[in-house]
Order: sequence, then C-alpha cells, then structure tokens
Amino acid sequence: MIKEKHKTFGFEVKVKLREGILDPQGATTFKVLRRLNYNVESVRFGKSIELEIKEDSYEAAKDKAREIAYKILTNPVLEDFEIIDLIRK
Amino acid sequence: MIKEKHKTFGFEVKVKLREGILDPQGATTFKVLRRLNYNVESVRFGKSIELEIKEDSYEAAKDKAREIAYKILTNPVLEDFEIIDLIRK
Amino acid sequence: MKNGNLLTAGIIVFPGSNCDRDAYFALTINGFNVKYIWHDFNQLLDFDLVFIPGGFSYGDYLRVGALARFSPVMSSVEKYILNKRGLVLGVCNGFQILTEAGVLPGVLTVNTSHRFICKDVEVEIINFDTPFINNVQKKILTLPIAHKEGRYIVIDNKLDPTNIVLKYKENPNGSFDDVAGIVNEGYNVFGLMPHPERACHSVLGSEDGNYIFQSIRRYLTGAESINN
Amino acid sequence: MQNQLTIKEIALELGLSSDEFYLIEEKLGRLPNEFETYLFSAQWSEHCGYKHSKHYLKKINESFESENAGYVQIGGKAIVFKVESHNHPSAVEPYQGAATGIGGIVRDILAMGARPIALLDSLKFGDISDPKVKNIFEGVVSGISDYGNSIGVPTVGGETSFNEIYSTNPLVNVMCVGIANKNHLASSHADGPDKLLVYIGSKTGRDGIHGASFASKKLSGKDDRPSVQVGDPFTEKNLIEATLEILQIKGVRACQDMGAAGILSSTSEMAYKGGVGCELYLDNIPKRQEDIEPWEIMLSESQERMLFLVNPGAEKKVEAICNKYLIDFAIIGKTVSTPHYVVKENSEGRILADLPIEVLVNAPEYYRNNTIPSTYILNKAKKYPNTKIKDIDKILKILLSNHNISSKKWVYQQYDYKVGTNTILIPEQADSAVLWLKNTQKAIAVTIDSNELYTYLDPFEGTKNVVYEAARNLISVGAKPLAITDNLNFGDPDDPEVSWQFEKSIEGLIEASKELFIPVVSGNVSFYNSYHETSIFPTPVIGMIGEIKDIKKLVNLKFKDYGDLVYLIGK
Ligand SMILES: Nc1ncnc2c1ncn2[C@@H]1O[C@H](COP(=O)(O)OP(=O)(O)O)[C@@H](O)[C@H]1O
Repeated sequence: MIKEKHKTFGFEVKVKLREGILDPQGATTFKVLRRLNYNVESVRFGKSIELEIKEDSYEAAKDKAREIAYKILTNPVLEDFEIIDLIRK
Repeated sequence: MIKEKHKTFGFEVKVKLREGILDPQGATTFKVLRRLNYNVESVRFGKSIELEIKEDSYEAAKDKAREIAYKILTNPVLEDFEIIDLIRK
Repeated sequence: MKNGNLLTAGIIVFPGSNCDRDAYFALTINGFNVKYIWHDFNQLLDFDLVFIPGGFSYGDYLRVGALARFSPVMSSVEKYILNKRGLVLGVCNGFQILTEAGVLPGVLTVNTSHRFICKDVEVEIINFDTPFINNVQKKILTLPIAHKEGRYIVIDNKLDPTNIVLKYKENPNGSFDDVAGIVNEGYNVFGLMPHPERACHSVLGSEDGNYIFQSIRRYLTGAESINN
Repeated sequence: MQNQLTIKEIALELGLSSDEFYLIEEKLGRLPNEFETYLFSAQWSEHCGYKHSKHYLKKINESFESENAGYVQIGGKAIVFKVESHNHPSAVEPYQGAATGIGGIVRDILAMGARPIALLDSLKFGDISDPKVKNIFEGVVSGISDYGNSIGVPTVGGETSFNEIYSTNPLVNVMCVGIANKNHLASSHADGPDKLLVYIGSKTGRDGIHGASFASKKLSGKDDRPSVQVGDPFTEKNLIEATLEILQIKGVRACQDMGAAGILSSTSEMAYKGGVGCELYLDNIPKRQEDIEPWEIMLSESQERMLFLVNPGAEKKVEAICNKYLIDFAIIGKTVSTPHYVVKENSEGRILADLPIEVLVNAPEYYRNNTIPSTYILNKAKKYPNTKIKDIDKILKILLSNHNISSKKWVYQQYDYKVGTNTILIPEQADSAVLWLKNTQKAIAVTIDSNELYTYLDPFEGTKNVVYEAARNLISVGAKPLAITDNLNFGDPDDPEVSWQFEKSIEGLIEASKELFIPVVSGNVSFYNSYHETSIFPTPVIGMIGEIKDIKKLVNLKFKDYGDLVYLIGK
C-alpha cells in the first residue's frame, strides 16, 4: 500500500478583528467613501492569508493550519479567524 | 408595487497581490514558520474588506461594490480582486 | 521667466501629512515665498512650484497615497500639470500619491525587508537635464530616506528609462532598477522617495537637498548656473 | 445573576478593598449605588489614585500631578517632557501596547499646549533567544515605529536591554518632549462654573476596561474579556493639529487628555482642580457601539480623545476645527458651582451618580512598613570576582557577544528620527540626541537611562547612578542638564521588600537631584511588574533634558584626528 505522503493542501485563513475592536483602516476608508457619495453602511478590514501545507493527510494539514492561525497569524485578544479549504489547482 | 428601496447588501472584496509581485509579509511569515518547523510550502498575504452597501437592488449594490473595489480599494499595478456575496444576517 | 525674488511655492497639506513644515523650512531657505494649501478645496493653484510633502496621508490605511488622491485639491493639481503652469515635486508620500493618481507611472509598495528604514543613502543622478536637476556638478547625492513603502514597481514597460532621474547606489528597499526618483513624460512632475528637504542646512548635517531646490530655481528663473 | 451580589461584593470584585468600601460608605454617608461603585473602583485604582506612591512622591515635589507634564524654560519657550510606561498592555499585545503607549504620552504633552517634537524609548525584554520574547521585542519595536513615524514625531533615542527577569513582563517606557511658548501653556484646571465640557477625537468603545471587565464576567456570566486598545495614529495626528488650533481660540479655558479611566478621571480631575463640580450627559458622548453600558463609557480607555473646557459661545469654533480634521466633537457636560460629580443620562434625564467630587478624586494613601530584602544583604556580602589579566581576552569576548552591548541599529533604524528636521545628533553619533531650536543658535539635548542591575543590587546608590549617567550623557554633547523626569517600574507594592526598594530608589533620586541641582519636574509610577510570582528588578527610568547654548560648540563622540590624545577623567 502506498502511503499518501507529502501531499500539499491549501487553506485560506481569514482573520477578522473581534467584535468591538477598533478598525482604524475601515473607519477611515468609510469616511472617504462617504465623502465620495457612496452609500456604504460599513467597511471592515481583515486579512486573508493563503497557506500551502505539506502533510500526510488533509486532516493533519488542516490541524496544522489551525495551529498556525491560532499561534502565529493572530493574537486572540484582538482577532478571530476562520479556515477555508482551497481547492487544489 | 412597493419598490425595494434602501436595502443593505454585504460583499467581501478579496484583494490579492498579482502573480509575480513579491509579498514581503508572506515571505517573512514563511521564514518564521519554517524556523518553527512547520511544513509550509507558501504563504501569501491578502486583504479581505467587507462592505455593506445600501442600494435599491442587489444588482445595483454589486455594481457599486465592483466600482469601489476597482477604483479605490485596489491598485491594478499591484493587485487583483474578487467580489464575494455575503449572506445577510 | 521669473524674478527669483518672486518665486512662489505651495505646499499641499493632507490630513496625516507630516513633512509639510519641514518642506516650508527648506523652501524658505531656498528663497521661495511659501504657502500651505489645505487639501479640501478645488482651487486654482497659482504657484511656480507645487510641493506634495511626505507623511501618512489618511494614515496610509488603505494603501500608501491611495485615499489622498481623492481629495478635491488633486483635480487642481492635475489641471496644473496638464496646463504646465509650473513644477510639481512629490517627496515620499507625495511620490506615492502621484503614482496612485496616475500622474507618474508605477506604484510604491512595502520594502522587501517589510520594515521601516530611516538612514542616509547615496543616490546617483541619472538624468542631469530636467527642471529638477540641472547644472549640478556632482554625480552622487547623499539624501535621507525614511519609509516603509518605497519599493518602486512598474509593469508593461510604462517607464521610459530616460525618465529615471535618481537611482540608489545600494538599493535599500527592492525598487525596480534601483529607482529612487522619476519624472513624467512632460518633465514637469518629479517624484522621489529620498527627502531633499531634510538635507537643506549645514546644521542638519547635509545640504545636498539644495541641489534640487536650486535646480528648480534656475529652471524657473531661466538663470544660468548660480552656484553649486 | 447580578442582583444577587450586594454592592459590597461588587466593590470587592472590582478590586476595592473592604476597608476602602467602608471608607466610601462613611464619607458618602450612604451606600454607593452600583454605577458609583464602578466609578470609585477606577478612580481609586493604583493607576489613577497613586495610593501606594503618593506618600513618597510628595517628598520629591509637592506639586506633583498637578499638571500633565513638567517643563523647563529656555528663552521664551517651555520645553515640556515626561515619561510613561505601557508595560502590561505590551505584554498582552506587544504591537498595540507599544503603539498606544506612544499615543498616550504624546497626548500628555499635547494637553500642556505643546507641540510634540521628540520621542525616546526605554525598552527591556527577556532573553531574546526565547521565541516568545523575540515576538514581544519585534512587536514592540514595530508598534513604536508605525505609530511614532505616522504622527510625525521623531524617535530620536532610547535604550534596549535584555534580562530574563522581563521575560513575561517587558518594560516599555516612552518619553515625549514638546515645545510651547511659555505664555501659552495650557492648564488642566477648570476655571469656573457654567462652562462647557467638550469632547474631541475618536469615539468611545469598550477599550481597555481592565479589572472592571473581569469582574463583569462574574457578574454577567458572559465572557467579556478585556478589550485591547488599538492605536489609530492617523486620528492622533489629526488630534495633535486640532488641539493646537483649538488652544488658539479665545474662550478655550482648559485641556486634558483622556488617559486611564478616560472620561471619568479627566472630567473629575479637571473640575476638582478648579474647585468646582460638573455634570455629564452620557447620551451626548460619541459611541462606537450602541449597546455600551454607562459604566463602560465612563471607564473606557479608548485612545485618541481629548477634553476641553470652553466658555459658552466658543464651541462652534472648536467644532469647525474638528470637522476640518475628521474627528468627533461633542458637548458632554458642564461645570457647576456645587462641588459634586453628577452623571446623568442626558440633561433632563435620570441621575446615575451624584458624588462629592472631593471624595471621588482623593483615593486613600497607603504607607506600608518596609523590610530590607534578604537578596540585598546577600549581594552586599559578595566579593568581586578575582579576574586576572590573562583572562581579558575571554572577558572581552563574553562582553562583546552580549546583546546588551550589541548595536541597536536594528531598532532605531525603524524609527524616523529625522522628521521635523530638528535632529542634529542622531542615534549612535553621541550619548544624547540633540534637537535644534530652529531660528536660534540653541538646542536641547535629551536622554533616557536606567540600569536594572545597579538598581537591583542597591536601589539607593543605583538610582543615584542612573541620574549621574543621564547627566553625563547630556554633558558629553556640551549640554547643561536642566531637569529630570522619571518613571518608576517596580513590583507588587504590597510586598514590603518592593516597598523598601521603592523608598530607597526615591531617596536616591532626591539625593542625586539635590547634589547636581537638577530638579525633578514630573514623574510616573508603574507597579505590579512581575516575572512568574516574583517582582521584577526595581527599574527606575530617568529622562533628562539639557540646554546647549550654542550649536557651534556641539560635541559628538567620534575620534577626530590621528595623533589626538585620549584622556580618561574622573575616578
Ligand atoms: N530603543 C531604542 N530606541 C531608540 N534608539 C535607541 C534604542 N536603543 C538604542 N538606541 C540608540 O542606539 C544608540 C546606542 O545605544 P546604546 O547601545 O544604548 O549605547 P550607549 O550605551 O552608548 O548609549 C544610542 O544613540 C541610542 O539612542
């Protein structure tokens, strides 16, 4: 039996500021859009980080993605994240 | 007939660096992850901007979102974008 | 051609600009009659030189220079350039705003080190014959840089190599072709990342920036080489 | 289950002691209500109340804490300066913690009516080979870099050192220097009743509500984790320009930044110092979230906000300036002649709090008995190691590989030390940074110093030495030292050994200040800094300002010519 080894899996880590945390980028962009007469109600900035991870299995890769997102890509006092699978090209 | 007026529609504008443009933040994070022994193959940073737009119709709102994304939120020399509908809460 | 004593300069101030006062000092030393112009008005710009200073207009929150380009004053600047009323000098954030506005080709983005860099660098003069650098005997100027987003990128051959005015001797930020400063096709707009206004007085350790301000004076007054 | 807790239980949850609660009850002649209890918990916190330090600080300077910062006079100009710490916020979120530390100290200087012209930072981290420490280090430096650079105030100097004792509790002390015309310094004291309290800057959100928020978790059963303060340098820059313009308006009477316990402490202290009372209308306060509670509004530490007192009629001009700079403006209350602090929902609405202002503002003072730490006695008994001349090679290598004496270029090159074009001696050119006072031949020299090993081994002698070092740094560029500011970073003040260190350190500061004839004009205290369960080394940080009469006589540290003689002077 051949072990599926070292396959690459892609994930998008979507990082959002937690509810109630000030978003200066969003607030400033909002002000400018309003002045340009766009009917925007809100603008919120977040990050979208795409990772490719080599692991034996999809599950193992996703676990790593979660760990990376939690430990390195975000600070939990400020941000929440969500992990989205990316279809392999 | 009642006109659907001033409904609010939500969109996510996903901004990515164009193919071939160096992403220093991705590169720095990649190095850090490798140093910590994660099996990452690549890391790319992008932005995710959530807009809420008030318009008469979904189509009108989406048009505005596209216009804002193209004219303001991105610089075509650097970036591509994609617009994703957000489900209204 | 103008009497040198009457040369005027307007410094555009956006919310978040922070080198406007430094520019005022440097331009005054170099004999300009200087006025600040608040960004929020569309008005006739009746100056010999329009200076767009460094800083963090609108916090540089979306992209550097991106939100400032929508300020009302920018349509006045575009008209000023089109009608060739005078010269436009954009330094650091000013350069970033001019590229975002499409007045200069390309774009400036984050340094390869992903860090802010504050230091003095050597730049080589590539084009000695623009309104902004002329009759200068030196080949290399030492000028301060202070930016996190100074990596110049241009695609589709949009930059004519003869429009490159300054190149870094040692590229600090990963700029394409070591570009530190460029002019537009019409030679009336100059954008650069280094800060000439920070090198305008012996007390500040360098006067190399004055080569640029004095070149501008020479061009505007039609004078032959005055000094340098 | 809120109503099952008695007011006293709430008070204890919020960090007030039992004695303090009874004291409040006695002074009021009644029980405080729940909302009032929140106000007391914040206003009587160590941070706002200086409970453990007042006793000692008075020895340095009677008028301490009367204004936002101290100043010295050079010609007609006032040079305003102060140091502040943001240690705990930087431990939780290094980037934002350090960034908001810059914002806070800048507003202190601004509140004096001075334009901020320079920043310095004293940074202490754990062992940098620990990845967690490295993260804190890099986060702090980029936080300072992004915020300071953006607001256009140069960071002209500082110090960076590493010691395991700071592993989980870094020290992030920042100093700001500002300049104003002596005659135009702003006051933080109200100057009479029936004037308007005007709020400008960012909206108020649930930012930085510390102890109170933890307590509320118990109360509400929800996870209301304390919300981290996020810095907005763009708004800060606008706030700087707006404040300086507003202070030019006739009819603007007083100014105060909103720091710890934001609206509560700024309004109550402004009124109290002016011998008047005040009324606040919560509905008028600009809010980021609609569901924010009254007590959260009062205690919020949202950044980039200032308070002004203006004569009726002058508010329109203030508002116009706020519109110009894209910041919020609101009239949130007024001063009144009865010396009470009254909070209402709106000018006609329900009264939420009505307290004698004198009781609210004056936290009790504590004076603990001190004990000499045993480590101090042990260390005193130690002998100098017996080094031999043949070991010099080895010792030199050990020294040179120490991060504490390696180049700090990686740090300061990320700071814009030239913006403002006043910096004439930049990092590494000399032991102090030097700022030119344009249009004159004069300059000021600035330095920030500490030495945690000295102050640990002997808080008294160590602190004196830090003051001497700061003075030497100024003298070495040709400046005459004029004044001192300090920030005292210590452990738990209820620990009698820490209390001893604190007392000795202050005595050292006072003695050195007297010996050198350099007055201490302002200061700040940071307690509860600890590593695991132990307190950090006592770390007084000294900022000092000097005057250079003639910039032509400036000295830097380069060797100048071949053959010049090198002298060593002193002992
Ligand atoms: N955190 C910092 N921020 C700004 N400048 C710093 C910082 N740390 C060090 N520097 C600067 O680096 C230079 C060298 O500092 P340091 O290594 O402490 O040398 P010295 O002990 O001779 O003062 C000084 O000019 C100092 O101001």
